[in-house]
Amino acid sequence: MDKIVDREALVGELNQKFGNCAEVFEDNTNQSIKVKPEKLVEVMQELRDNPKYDFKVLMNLNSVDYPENFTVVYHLNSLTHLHKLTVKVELDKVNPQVPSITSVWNAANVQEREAYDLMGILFTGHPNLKRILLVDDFVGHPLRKDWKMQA
Amino acid sequence: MQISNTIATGLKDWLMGMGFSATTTEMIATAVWTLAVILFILLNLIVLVWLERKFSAFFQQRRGPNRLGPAGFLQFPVDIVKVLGKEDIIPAAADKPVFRIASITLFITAILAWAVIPLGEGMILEDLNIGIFYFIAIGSTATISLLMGGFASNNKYSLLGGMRTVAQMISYEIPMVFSLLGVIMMVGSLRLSDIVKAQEHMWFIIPQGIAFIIYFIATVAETNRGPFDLAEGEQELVAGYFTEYSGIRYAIWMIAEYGNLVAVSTIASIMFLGGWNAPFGLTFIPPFLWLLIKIYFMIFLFMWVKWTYPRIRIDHLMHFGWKFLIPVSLANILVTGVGIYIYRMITG
Amino acid sequence: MYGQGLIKGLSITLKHFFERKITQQYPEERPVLPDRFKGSLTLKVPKCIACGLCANSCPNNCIKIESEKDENNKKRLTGYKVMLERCLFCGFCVEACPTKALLWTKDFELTKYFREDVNLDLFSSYVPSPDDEKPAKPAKEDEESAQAS
Amino acid sequence: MLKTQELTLNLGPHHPSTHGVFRCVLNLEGEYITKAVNHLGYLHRGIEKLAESRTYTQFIPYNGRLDYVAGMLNEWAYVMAVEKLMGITEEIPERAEYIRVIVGELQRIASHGIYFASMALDVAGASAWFYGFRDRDEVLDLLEMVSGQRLMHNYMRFGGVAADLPDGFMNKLDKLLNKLPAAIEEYEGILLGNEIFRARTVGVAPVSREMALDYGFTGPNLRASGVDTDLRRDEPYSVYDRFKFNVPVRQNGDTFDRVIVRIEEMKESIKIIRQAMEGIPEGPVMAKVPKVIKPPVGEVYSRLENAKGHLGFHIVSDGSTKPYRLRIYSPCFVNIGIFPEMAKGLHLMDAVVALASLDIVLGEIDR
Repeated sequence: MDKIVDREALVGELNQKFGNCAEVFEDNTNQSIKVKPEKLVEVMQELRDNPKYDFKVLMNLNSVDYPENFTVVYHLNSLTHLHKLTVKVELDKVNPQVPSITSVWNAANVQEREAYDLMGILFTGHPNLKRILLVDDFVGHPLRKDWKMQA
Repeated sequence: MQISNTIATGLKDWLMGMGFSATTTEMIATAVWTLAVILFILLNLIVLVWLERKFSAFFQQRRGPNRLGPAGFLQFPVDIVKVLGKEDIIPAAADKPVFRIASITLFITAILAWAVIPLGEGMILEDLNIGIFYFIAIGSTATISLLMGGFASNNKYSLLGGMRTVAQMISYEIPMVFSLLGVIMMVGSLRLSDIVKAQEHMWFIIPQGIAFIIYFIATVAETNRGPFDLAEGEQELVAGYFTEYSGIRYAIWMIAEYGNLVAVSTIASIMFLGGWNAPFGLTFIPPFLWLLIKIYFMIFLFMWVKWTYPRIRIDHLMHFGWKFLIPVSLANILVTGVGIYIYRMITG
Repeated sequence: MYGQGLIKGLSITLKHFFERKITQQYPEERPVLPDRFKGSLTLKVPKCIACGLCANSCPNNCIKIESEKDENNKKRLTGYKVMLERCLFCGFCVEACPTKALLWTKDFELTKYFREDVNLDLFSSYVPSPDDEKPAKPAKEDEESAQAS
Repeated sequence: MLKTQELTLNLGPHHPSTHGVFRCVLNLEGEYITKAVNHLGYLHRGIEKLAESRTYTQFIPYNGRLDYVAGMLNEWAYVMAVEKLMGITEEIPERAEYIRVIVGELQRIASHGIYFASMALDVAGASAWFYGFRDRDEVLDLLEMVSGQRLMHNYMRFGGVAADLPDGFMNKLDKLLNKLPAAIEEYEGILLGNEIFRARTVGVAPVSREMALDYGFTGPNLRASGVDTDLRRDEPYSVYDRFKFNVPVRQNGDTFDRVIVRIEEMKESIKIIRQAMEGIPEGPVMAKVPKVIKPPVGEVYSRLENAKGHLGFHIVSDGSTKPYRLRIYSPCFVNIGIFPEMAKGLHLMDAVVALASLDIVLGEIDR
């Protein structure tokens, strides 16, 4: 079973350092925290560089179209402590914008482009935010729930 | 030798008897010889295309073509029909005249080289006293054909392939010539029939073994065969200088390449493997066949190396050519010269 | 020593040069297929109870079943079409079949000249064979009504 | 006036050595690359969107279409994710787990075999290419015996596998395992020990440890860069904690190391299969799972050590029979993100080999 980080302590430290920015997010995995989009880059930088957490690996970057909001999900992994953390950022349904974390992990570059392409989430500060899988003049973002499939 | 000479003299006598003048007779005889040589090259090609497929298949545990004719030998005429039936596409932006003649010029050089190559005693179109020199001179003009093909296609891959060819062929020309120089020094003649005569008792591969290896490596590069097939470089350059060629023009490239392969194999057999001299007194096999066996042994070596090794990188190729092969071939010339000097001192 | 690897490579290729070749001469030599091979599909029509589980299990909806109720209020098959051009060959339909009526065949040469020919009509192409349990011939009026619909 | 000009070269989408439909726009200075830009998506089929309109079971065959040279491992990764979501990981019969390990490691050997073969082809070693495919085909024969197909197996099921191993499988497997070490030795003889190949690969396109982690490398590529990590050992899933095997790690992270790590992994896979053959118990191969798969509301992120890296599935369930959102973290897609950085300053010939050494499969990149 996955090693769990002490989320309460983690959130406490993050809030102390960056001002009220994170909270524990309750779901079935028991390893999620929620971070405000404004502070995301600082939090990620801290999670990566602080040897206490040492999340050197960005495992996965996902975006989900929930009925009430868009959620960008970051799965982090530590090679030394072998623990995992899920960072979630909830975004506005109308104008989903989140700061890019390409400066923290270069691995986020292609995954953010994919999330922009298929889900239509704008990653501000991304060096090259263009469509990656679909053609450049494609209209719409297919993974959104309101996008209708055409056979 | 005797047979061919008999045929040649017989033909001349017959023509004289018909009442032609001496000049006309000579001209007709030459034309017949030229045709015979071209026929010989084309026959070789048929075998070579088949052999390359068969050998590459055997090296890879496959069977190769085996559907048409005995062991798939009739695959070749079918391929010719296919190639002739293909559309001849010339890219719109290509330099059309150059594009058209590029493959033909290579073919012509491949044929011209055969003027001085003997296929047996007296079986030669023109026994020039500078035979080997002529062969090298003609062979080095192949470079320009490949560059023409690469440049005229107006394709980036072709251009890169053409430029690689020039660098490679000019670099490897030098060790090739130097490696032949050792043999020439020992014989003291550039005439190919003299060189063969000098090998009646000992093949030059024994005193000139290093030269043979250098010649082999350099000619692999000269004929653009693996592992030195950078000009084609199908993994990065698609097909190099003939990427844009199709149909019969493509076939001419291939024919010319195989023609060159046969030519350099023949030269190797003549210079190092004793030409048409039979080894171990096995004279019941006619000399012409002996030469053919040696040529095909060389071709087997070429194919064996091609289907075993990965391709070398261009900078390594240049380093190898300039920093290794040329010094070694120069040293070989030095050693040969000293050896000849000492030999003469002993024998007086 | 430099050059050892080069000689080793040459010896390996030379060894294979004289070895027995491994290519299978396909049209003459038929491949030996395992029992589970997924080739084409076949339907034992008398066994089929037209339950529709195969059609439901198909990820790509490529099975079309037509059925009707007979006098005993039992379902009877009147048409079975597989759009093989869409088929994933996943085998869920064969697994789902409760009566083992739908089966894989070892026929893998599915190339056809025309696109329409790719699709299978398993109902009308059914040939009764002696090892089937007594084939119940569909009544005449059934066929007519099927054609009408 | 002479002036030099950079050449823009379109490598792909149909190019012999892009391993599929992948386009890379290169700026060339002579034959040295100054800039490279990836263009993906020529094989995009929208599999993530398709998943939302298929039931959980119906989506299994689509996984074979992702990384089509390692279909069994893809299916396993997906099935494992859903099992975790449903909470039935503990109920899977042991025999099923052992079978999964056997076919999964066989698939890994096949995938690395094709990697060696395509690598050989990209340095123009045509014979080595055929030897690689020869042995891969024999592995596929076994997988065909098990699942009925050579590439798109559809063999894994939630709670087990579709069917037990067929009769005679173990004999054939034993024969193959006896043959494989000699085959791997042959690979080393014809290509890996070859001086030309070493000159082409040693020190070419090195990826440092930091760079590899930054760009999200996983699997063999990461291990070639000196990071000692393997999910099978560090976070053992299935029954991997019962097997003894080494994790090959190389330090330089160059093209040669990326090849060697995979060749070593093939040897380790043979070891694992041997141990699994000895330890496989008798018993059922399917757990009792409901006919209609309805995982509870929630989400799961599960990873599996695929032949190319960590294959992750992030599945969000809303309690219905279809996934609400299914995200495939594909290792190739992330690995190829480093290529523009890697290709800078490389010779065109080396760039082709470096691209092959990343082990990309376009089916998984474009999904």
